[in-house]
Amino acid sequence: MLTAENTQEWMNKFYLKIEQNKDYLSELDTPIGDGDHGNNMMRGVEGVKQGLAQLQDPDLKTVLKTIAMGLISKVGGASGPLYGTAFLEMAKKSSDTQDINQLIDVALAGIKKRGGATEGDKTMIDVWSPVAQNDTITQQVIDDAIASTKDMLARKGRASYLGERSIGHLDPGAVSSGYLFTALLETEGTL
Amino acid sequence: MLTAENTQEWMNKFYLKIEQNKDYLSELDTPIGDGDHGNNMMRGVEGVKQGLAQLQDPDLKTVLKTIAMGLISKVGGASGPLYGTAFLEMAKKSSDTQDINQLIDVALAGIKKRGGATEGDKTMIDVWSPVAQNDTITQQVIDDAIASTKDMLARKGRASYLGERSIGHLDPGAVSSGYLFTALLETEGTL
Amino acid sequence: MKSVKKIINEPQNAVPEMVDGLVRAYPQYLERIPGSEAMVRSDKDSMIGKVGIVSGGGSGHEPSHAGFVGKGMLSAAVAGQVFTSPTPDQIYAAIKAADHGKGVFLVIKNYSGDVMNFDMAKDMAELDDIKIKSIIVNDDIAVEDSLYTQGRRGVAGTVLMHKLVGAAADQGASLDEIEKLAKAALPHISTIAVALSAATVPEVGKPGFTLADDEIEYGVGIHSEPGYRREKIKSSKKLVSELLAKINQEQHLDPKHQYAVLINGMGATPLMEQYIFSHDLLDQLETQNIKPVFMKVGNYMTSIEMAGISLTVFELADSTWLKYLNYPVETIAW
Amino acid sequence: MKSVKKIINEPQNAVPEMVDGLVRAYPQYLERIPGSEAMVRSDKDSMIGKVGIVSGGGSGHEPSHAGFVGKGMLSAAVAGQVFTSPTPDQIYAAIKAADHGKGVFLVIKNYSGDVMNFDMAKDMAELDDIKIKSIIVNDDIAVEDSLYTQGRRGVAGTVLMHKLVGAAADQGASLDEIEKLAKAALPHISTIAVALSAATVPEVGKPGFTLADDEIEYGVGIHSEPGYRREKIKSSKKLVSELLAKINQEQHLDPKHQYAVLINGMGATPLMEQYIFSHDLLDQLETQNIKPVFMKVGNYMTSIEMAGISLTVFELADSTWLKYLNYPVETIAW
Ligand SMILES: Nc1ncnc2c1ncn2[C@@H]1O[C@H](COP(=O)(O)OP(=O)(O)O)[C@@H](O)[C@H]1O
Ligand SMILES: Nc1ncnc2c1ncn2[C@@H]1O[C@H](COP(=O)(O)OP(=O)(O)O)[C@@H](O)[C@H]1O
Ligand SMILES: [Mg+2]
Ligand SMILES: [Mg+2]
Ligand SMILES: [Mg+2]
Ligand SMILES: [Mg+2]
Repeated sequence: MLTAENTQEWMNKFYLKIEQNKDYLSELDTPIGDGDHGNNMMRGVEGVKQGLAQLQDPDLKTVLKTIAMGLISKVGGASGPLYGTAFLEMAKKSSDTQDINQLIDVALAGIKKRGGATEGDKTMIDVWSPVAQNDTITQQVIDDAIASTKDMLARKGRASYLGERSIGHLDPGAVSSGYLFTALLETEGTL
Repeated sequence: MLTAENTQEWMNKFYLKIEQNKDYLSELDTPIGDGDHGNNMMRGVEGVKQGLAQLQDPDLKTVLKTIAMGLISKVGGASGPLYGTAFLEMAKKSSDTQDINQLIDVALAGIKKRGGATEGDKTMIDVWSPVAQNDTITQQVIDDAIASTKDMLARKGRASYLGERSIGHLDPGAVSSGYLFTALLETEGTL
Repeated sequence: MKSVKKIINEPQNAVPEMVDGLVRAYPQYLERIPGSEAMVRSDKDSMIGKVGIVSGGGSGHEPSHAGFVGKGMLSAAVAGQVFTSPTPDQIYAAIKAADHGKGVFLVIKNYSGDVMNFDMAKDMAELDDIKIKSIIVNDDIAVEDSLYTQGRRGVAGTVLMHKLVGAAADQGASLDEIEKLAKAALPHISTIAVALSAATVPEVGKPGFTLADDEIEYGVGIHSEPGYRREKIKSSKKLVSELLAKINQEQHLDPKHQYAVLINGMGATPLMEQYIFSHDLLDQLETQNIKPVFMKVGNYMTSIEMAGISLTVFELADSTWLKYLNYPVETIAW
Repeated sequence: MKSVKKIINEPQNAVPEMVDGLVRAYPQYLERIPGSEAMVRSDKDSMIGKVGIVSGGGSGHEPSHAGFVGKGMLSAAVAGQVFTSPTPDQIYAAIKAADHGKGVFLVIKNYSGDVMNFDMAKDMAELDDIKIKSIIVNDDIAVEDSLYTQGRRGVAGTVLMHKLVGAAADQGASLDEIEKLAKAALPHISTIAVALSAATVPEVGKPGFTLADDEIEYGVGIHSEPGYRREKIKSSKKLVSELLAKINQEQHLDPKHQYAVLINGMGATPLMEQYIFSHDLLDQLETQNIKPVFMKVGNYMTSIEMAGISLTVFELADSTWLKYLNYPVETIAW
């Protein structure tokens, strides 16, 4: 169950993972993208950190909205509006429920609507969707989901220009989404 | 003594020397110039060849003027007007005399006037001037004159921007002028 | 410490410093929208009573997009991070500055990032009751247009789109008329590029791809996206043949029609080469009995310091389009 | 067979093909003078009753010089071989085309080749009773001005000279007045450059010099002439400090005066870097309480695909000069 507190902790953990893997994410984005996913996400988590630091005793909705705004206004590119929409949808839904599974469901729907992609297109959806479908999120689910993107042919985003040549590479947005969910796993009380 | 005939032969020989040493001349022009002297001179002798080919039974003055025009209109850069002026002055003077020494004198004066340089400035003048001063032109005179430019500090033309760093390199215009005079030596009846 | 050979300071400050240098060098054309990397026309009066035109995208395509802000062309432009779409809040700021009650028209290049960020900005602006319409430019014929991909990219032809809609807006066209114009023109604009070397994003510090000393790549995008074929460097004449064949496949050029041509340098390719390319292009068009009625040659939509060229052919199916192309503008770079 | 990675055909045809591509792409501005690589304004009427302005030099500096031919600027321009002064017959052809009875003013860059070839052309034109005056531009302060050298080179500041004399001519100034103007302005124009990489002349096929991956050279000329110091690449701020210090040594910039600034890309340097350089320049000028009243940033006097930038500062000692700089022109590249 998400709370204002554990959601902030979740974001701290996510920040650290992005910081640590910034270069790796950009490297993943080089053969099938434009090499900036690490930089983009780093700007995003910095924005989230700054936004959250300014809140005083916020409620969950405010936390989620602040995360969304940080991502939307700092990331740019394709991943910014997608991650941003995910958290914006969660913020909206958080008036009804704090259940993480239900929140991930609406986030995923938002990502699909915003980007027009679906499962199997070799995008972050291929991590969000398995995570949403499993009642209990495990590292195994996340890792398998990330790995599954390797053999896919990209149909959305920059990687789609490569056609067949996109096969054989992990999708960077799937990997960064993996960090998000691992960070969630590591945050006590969220699941 | 220059005649319409031997002057044309002289130019044929000059053509061949330039053709053979085009790359060498451009190489000489690289450390202390802009690397184009070989190309410039090649365009020039091509122009001269084409010009002379169109003449029918010309007199010496016409031959010299045609050479001048070929050089002036094809070489460009610094060497074009200088070589061109040299032959233009010879053409003018050829109404009075066909003596090669006297013709070289007026040519040298023209070069000096056109470019404002003098002996020791590390230019083609440092070959023209010793050749003009010696009553009999020999290969030794030419070779020594060319060699003398090596230790000079350039004061005119592009090489002058190098200051001290121009020392230790032969002057490309001196070398091409050397070919001109060697070609003259090899042309029977001119001296 | 510096790993990239560029005239920059800290790589992460490249965009804000660039925007600052741009607006201070050209105050007669541009003003920075406070707190953003978006720029608006400083001659505000020229926008009154007219539809606003907003464009933008990642930085690194200079003079696009701010170089085309001015009377007769764009009202505002947004500069994202290098090769990264700007964020919705910045686009929203540009929309607000460009709106003078007649609505705002967005010119968007077909990259997933641009499309999504502009879309979110549009949502934000509509909450303020600003009327918004847009066109997604997808002129890059190197890419198969398929439902199963992102679709064709928006590249140099976008500049012609700016010119068209900007001229129409300046002449008082309504938002609907501008949308109609943009939609009608779009399918007639085709672009195809060839790269001789790749660009280096300052923050990344190494080129987006590498080509051997004698290799070129046809069909690259404006962010080092891969093209359709790599081969040995060819003469200008042969490059023209290859690119023109692609254009012909798409447009079936016909002497009965009128064409505008944009030859666009990708950044590091000297104008000398662009003019030689023009010479060969015009020769080869002549064998098809085609003589463009409008031409531009230069750096309009660049890819930082990529070497290469793109060829855009725009069939002027409507006679007003040529008038729009020739309509006078006051910008830095048109 | 091709050794250079350029969009060209046979290297020796680069210039004629370039000229052909240029005049065919821009017939509204330029006409080729038959049998030459010289170009004249196609709008002949705009020259009637006015002094003609002719400039030119080696090719490889595009958009100089033909890009500045047009009403309000040059009447004709001559394109020599790459980095090689044009020949007198070509310059003479340009002079004849530019002459409309009021005489012709020549703008010559101080390179021995240019000076001598323009001189011979002047002699030829004077035989036709065409009145000729000229200015030898020598704005490059990297070179010691000494009787014992060729003297300072003519570089990017030449473009500002074109603008001044072109505007004056268009407003009906006489040949003598134009000469006076040019002579008065000349000592107030100072330029200094920094190179990040060298240019390759097509026919030569290798760069004019080589710089290590992290090396730059201050004070280079526009044909890869050597500069005054080589060192490791610095931040834009530090490059500005170095170049501005040289300008200050020469001009002793003073807040009581008005200045125009030209930031000129040498060919391969993206506009992004030029704008960042502008930002740092304006910051540093501000600490001297100086704010330029006129600025231009872009590729105006290039050196083929050399990477680098030059900074020109022009003290507007006479109030009419700013008016001349702002006077409207109809050219490809101003
Ligand atoms: N239409 C889309 N739907 C879902 N995810 C997408 C879409 N387009 C791109 N992505 C995701 O975005 C990631 C790339 O993000 P990033 O590199 O930050 O942006 P950009 O592609 O603009 O440089 C991809 O790896 C992919 O996971
Ligand atoms: N003022 C001058 N007087 C005499 N010779 C000169 C002068 N300036 C240059 N030269 C000669 O011209 C040569 C260079 O010619 P070239 O390379 O063809 O022209 P450019 O320097 O214009 O490229 C020099 O080596 C020198 O001999
Ligand atoms: Mg990316
Ligand atoms: Mg030379
Ligand atoms: Mg990106
Ligand atoms: Mg030369």
